[in-house]
Amino acid sequence: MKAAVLVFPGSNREGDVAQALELITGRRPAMVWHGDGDFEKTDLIVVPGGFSYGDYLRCGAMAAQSPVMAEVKRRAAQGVPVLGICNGFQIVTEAGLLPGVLMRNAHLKFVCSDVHLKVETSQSLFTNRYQAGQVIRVPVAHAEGNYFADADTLKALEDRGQIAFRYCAPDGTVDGPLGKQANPNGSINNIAGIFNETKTVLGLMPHPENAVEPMFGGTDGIGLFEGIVEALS
Amino acid sequence: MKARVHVTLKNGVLDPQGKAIGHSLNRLGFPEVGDVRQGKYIELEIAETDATKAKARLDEMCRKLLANTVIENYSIEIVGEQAGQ
Amino acid sequence: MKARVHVTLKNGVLDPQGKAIGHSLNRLGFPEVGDVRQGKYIELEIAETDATKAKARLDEMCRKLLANTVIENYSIEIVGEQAGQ
Amino acid sequence: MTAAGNKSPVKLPNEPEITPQIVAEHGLAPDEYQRVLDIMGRPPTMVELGIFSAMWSEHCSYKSSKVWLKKLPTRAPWVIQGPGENAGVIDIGDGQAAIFKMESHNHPSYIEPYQGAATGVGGIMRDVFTMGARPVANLNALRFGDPAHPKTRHLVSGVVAGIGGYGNCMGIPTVGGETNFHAAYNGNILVNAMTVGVARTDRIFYAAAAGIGNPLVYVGSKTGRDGIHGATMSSTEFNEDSESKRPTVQVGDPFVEKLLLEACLELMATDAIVAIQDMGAAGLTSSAFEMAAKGGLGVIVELDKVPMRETGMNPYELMLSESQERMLIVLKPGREDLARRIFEKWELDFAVIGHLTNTERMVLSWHGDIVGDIPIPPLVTEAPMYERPWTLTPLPAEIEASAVPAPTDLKASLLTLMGCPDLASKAWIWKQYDHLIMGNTAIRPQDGDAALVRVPGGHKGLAMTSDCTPRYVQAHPETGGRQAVAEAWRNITATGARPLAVTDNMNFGNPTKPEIMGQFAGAIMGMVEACTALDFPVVSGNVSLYNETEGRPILPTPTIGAVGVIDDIAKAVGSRLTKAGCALVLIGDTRGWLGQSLYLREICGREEGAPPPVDLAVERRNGDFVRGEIAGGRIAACHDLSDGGLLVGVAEMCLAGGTGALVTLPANIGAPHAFLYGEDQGRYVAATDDGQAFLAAAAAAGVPAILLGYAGGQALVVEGHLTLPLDELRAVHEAWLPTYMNSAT
Ligand SMILES: Nc1ncnc2c1ncn2[C@@H]1O[C@H](COP(=O)(O)OP(=O)(O)O)[C@@H](O)[C@H]1O
Ligand SMILES: [Mg+2]
Repeated sequence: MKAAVLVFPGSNREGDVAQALELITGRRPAMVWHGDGDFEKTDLIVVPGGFSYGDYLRCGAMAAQSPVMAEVKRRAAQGVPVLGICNGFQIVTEAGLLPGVLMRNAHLKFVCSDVHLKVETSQSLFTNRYQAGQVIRVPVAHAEGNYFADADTLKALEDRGQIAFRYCAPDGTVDGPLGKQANPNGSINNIAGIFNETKTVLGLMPHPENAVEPMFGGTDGIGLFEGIVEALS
Repeated sequence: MKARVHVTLKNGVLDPQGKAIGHSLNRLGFPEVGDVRQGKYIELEIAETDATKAKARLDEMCRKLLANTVIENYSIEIVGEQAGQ
Repeated sequence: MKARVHVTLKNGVLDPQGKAIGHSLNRLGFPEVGDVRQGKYIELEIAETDATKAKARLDEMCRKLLANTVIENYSIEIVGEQAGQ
Repeated sequence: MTAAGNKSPVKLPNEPEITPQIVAEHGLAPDEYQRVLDIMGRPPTMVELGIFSAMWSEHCSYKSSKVWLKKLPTRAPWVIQGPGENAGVIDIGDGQAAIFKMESHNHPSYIEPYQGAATGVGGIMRDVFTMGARPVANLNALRFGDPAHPKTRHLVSGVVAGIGGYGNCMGIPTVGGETNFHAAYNGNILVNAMTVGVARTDRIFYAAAAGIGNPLVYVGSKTGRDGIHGATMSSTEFNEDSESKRPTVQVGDPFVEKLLLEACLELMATDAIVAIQDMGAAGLTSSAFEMAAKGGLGVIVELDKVPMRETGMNPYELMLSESQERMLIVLKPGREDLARRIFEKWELDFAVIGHLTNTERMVLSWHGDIVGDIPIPPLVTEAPMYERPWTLTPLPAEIEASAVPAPTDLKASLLTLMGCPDLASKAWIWKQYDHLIMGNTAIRPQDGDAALVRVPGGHKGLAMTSDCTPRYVQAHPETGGRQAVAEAWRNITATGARPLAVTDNMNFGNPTKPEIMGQFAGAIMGMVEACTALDFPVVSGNVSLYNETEGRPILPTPTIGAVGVIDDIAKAVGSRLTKAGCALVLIGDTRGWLGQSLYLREICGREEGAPPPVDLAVERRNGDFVRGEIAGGRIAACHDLSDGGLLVGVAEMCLAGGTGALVTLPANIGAPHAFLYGEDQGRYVAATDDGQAFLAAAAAAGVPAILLGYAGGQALVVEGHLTLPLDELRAVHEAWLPTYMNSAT
């Protein structure tokens, strides 16, 4: 599988995801500079975490307007899978590849810690290695991960099964006070990650790329990358 | 000329920052404060002398970058010829 | 009543956000954009009917919380009786 | 262009005559100003005066501290670069070096906590990457005032947000630090930031300029009127006024610094650089000066070519501005275009602003006129240096355990301690720091005595910590200095790593007071002993004096930052107790030293007595033993004992790993509360699979060790004294800081 990782001024987790991809696929992804409107054909496009353009104005807003994102939109329309992680989720959302918006965390602080996620479906190229309902542990690190969508959009997302991951208690509880406590940013319906309608675009706030080695954050993120490899080869 | 842009959250969109500010003010001894909403205020210098043209361009800037029209409204004000200090 | 507060950076204080927005607009095909400064815009509902009193209270709020007077200026505007929409 | 020699520079329009008042405002004493006149042979211009003032400020010249700093040991076979450069450099094997330093931003953080702390972090990262290292971790040592003081909450919130805001955006994990509260810091908080970077030993960059005619290049952000005279400000005492006459505060732009980091590393991968120096305190002045002075050369700076953010800036402002995110580089001839392309790709300013000369003078030109002309060597050699009078703090009387009441309720006392501001969990702080980015963090905050970060591209790990116990230093500076170094060494040892070297941040009050200077002297004496005995050289550091408000000094705080290495990171251990059934062994002697203990302060309300003595030979023997056992795979978890003593240490291990412990008090320990809460030094608790074998190994090594009990269950139990469910303990430990931060002012 050939992957491309986009690099914007201010991206800073591009190395982390490149390292994870290399570890799991055995192949170093191509690093694509934001100014490159045209880049080599790849099987997967990763929009990594960071503070593109300092996260000034709105997270992801400036990066979403870059030449490379115009190309990403074209390819996404042709079905090339796109994975947006953290700032990447914000960017693909600002670019209109996913609905809704990521707002300031409800407590207004940056939060870095391990969270538990409930995998909502295994029916996607990103989640096929997980079971629906499975609980995984991966870290988050963001100040603006508070997912919001208006009622109609939200209903459509839920009805069409476009929710990929939800924050949950270690035992999988999403609802009630336990679920609320498990939600690190106040996102609506405890949403941590969503798909587009065709499930070829995934945006998520947590960092599976920082959970691929036992000594360095655990291994629960491996499934995501292995799943992609399997689906795309 | 100089322009001012206000970007505010649409009605019905949750505003965590505004809410937190309201809470803090209540706690700090300002119980009279009710709803608080926080928006952005942007001042721009524009090399353009025709106000109508400037306004059209600013509208484009807002739609392209300054506001996220999914959740935000914007308003544009042209201030005049004076150079910003 | 409703009040509006603008909080802006003092002259001479670096505004990284404004700078980045300006760059970005230039790149996006708005070469006419010069200096950009970003500030905050806050709308508050206040349970107070006397505008003078409200203004004094708002001044206190600004100094205590809303503005960082080391680097920011603020201005207060009372909008009137109408309930915020 | 030749140097102007004795010819007076051109005066600028509206340039004032230098009056005694202007001299005083520049922080120069009358005899110091006389020295300026002697060096110059004429009255200086304003910009020249500004340069003398900045260069001879306490912050840049170390005039009060230099005679003492010289006593610190700075050499070891693994030291590549000791103090004197932007940061210290040590060899960590495999052709790699660790580059690190700590620096204070105390005064700016008090005035504007967010920006003050943020720019402190930005500054220390520049010090490290200017030497060619990619930063791999940040730490921060924070001291705030009494939590009940009206300003404290605001300061904590701003400082923490600022540190996070900058480090998170840069993408460098902030992996550790320390946070204390004490009324002595009410009007003068301490914000000490440390950065550790990694470079190849054959790709290290220095500040010494070379090559007459070589271009002097300015890169990064434009220069504005930020923090003009910040260096002078941080060298004078605070008073009520200083809040009103706030100078322009520097605002940090971490996004630009991230670009600067990438651009500098990209340029460093070429062969274009002769010398490079970040613009820190006293901006262009100190960077240009240091580069020229270190190279024994002169420099011409064409100030009108400096990229400016504002209109109407003058030479004085340009030389003294402390705008952030800027670097000065001497390039090899003909490499300007290559360098320009790199910086322009990263959308940064780039300007050739002068060149090197053989004159040993700094000449400043402004639109063709010479506006300043200063001989460089005398500014360095004639810089004021003071042997300030000092009186040592006498050693307070020892407090016998029998003179300290036992707690009426052991459980309540433990909960009080675990929930007190100094011991309560600092998760509220470090969760606001991205401590995981880069994917190399093996020991996270609260999971070990030192943070442990994998060296990119291999199996080595760097252990790092910051330590100081100011109340010990206050009570007896020599003991306190010794203890700070010993605790740092011990914290690194407890992970299994080899402690290699130290950076320090000496935070003290007004050095013109003999008792303050005595604190400084005493702390240095203690550090010298400890660093020598533990083979733990000081490779970089920073001094912050005049930390006083209205004549009230802070607690003397010589913060010790330290770095160690472990060759196989898989062999490292943290302090998390995870394995039920493990034996818990106490290593080191316990006398039950309660003088200056947290028990005495928090439970008895007394800050008294002599601090625990540090026997450096014992420290080393115990530590070497522990490190050996970890290397041999015989230790599953390890924690050093410091603040709060044994019971607190065991409680922390239980909480970190989510496993309880059953402790049985040995016979003949004297008063249980002294045994459990005494802060005797040189001790560790280790969890091991085979307790008896471990005790035998300890006995063979001549190391005192006793079996304390076993790991297991979901409660901390001290047989016959205490049963405390972990949930209850955790709730108290974790509640204090968030509750405090969320409560009303
Ligand atoms: N300001 C801070 N920034 C980051 N981590 C911190 C900070 N303050 C405390 N910590 C972390 O909290 C934990 C407990 O701190 P401390 O009690 O000083 O540890 P120790 O006594 O083991 O040296 C450590 O892991 C430390 O790194
Ligand atoms: Mg400590």
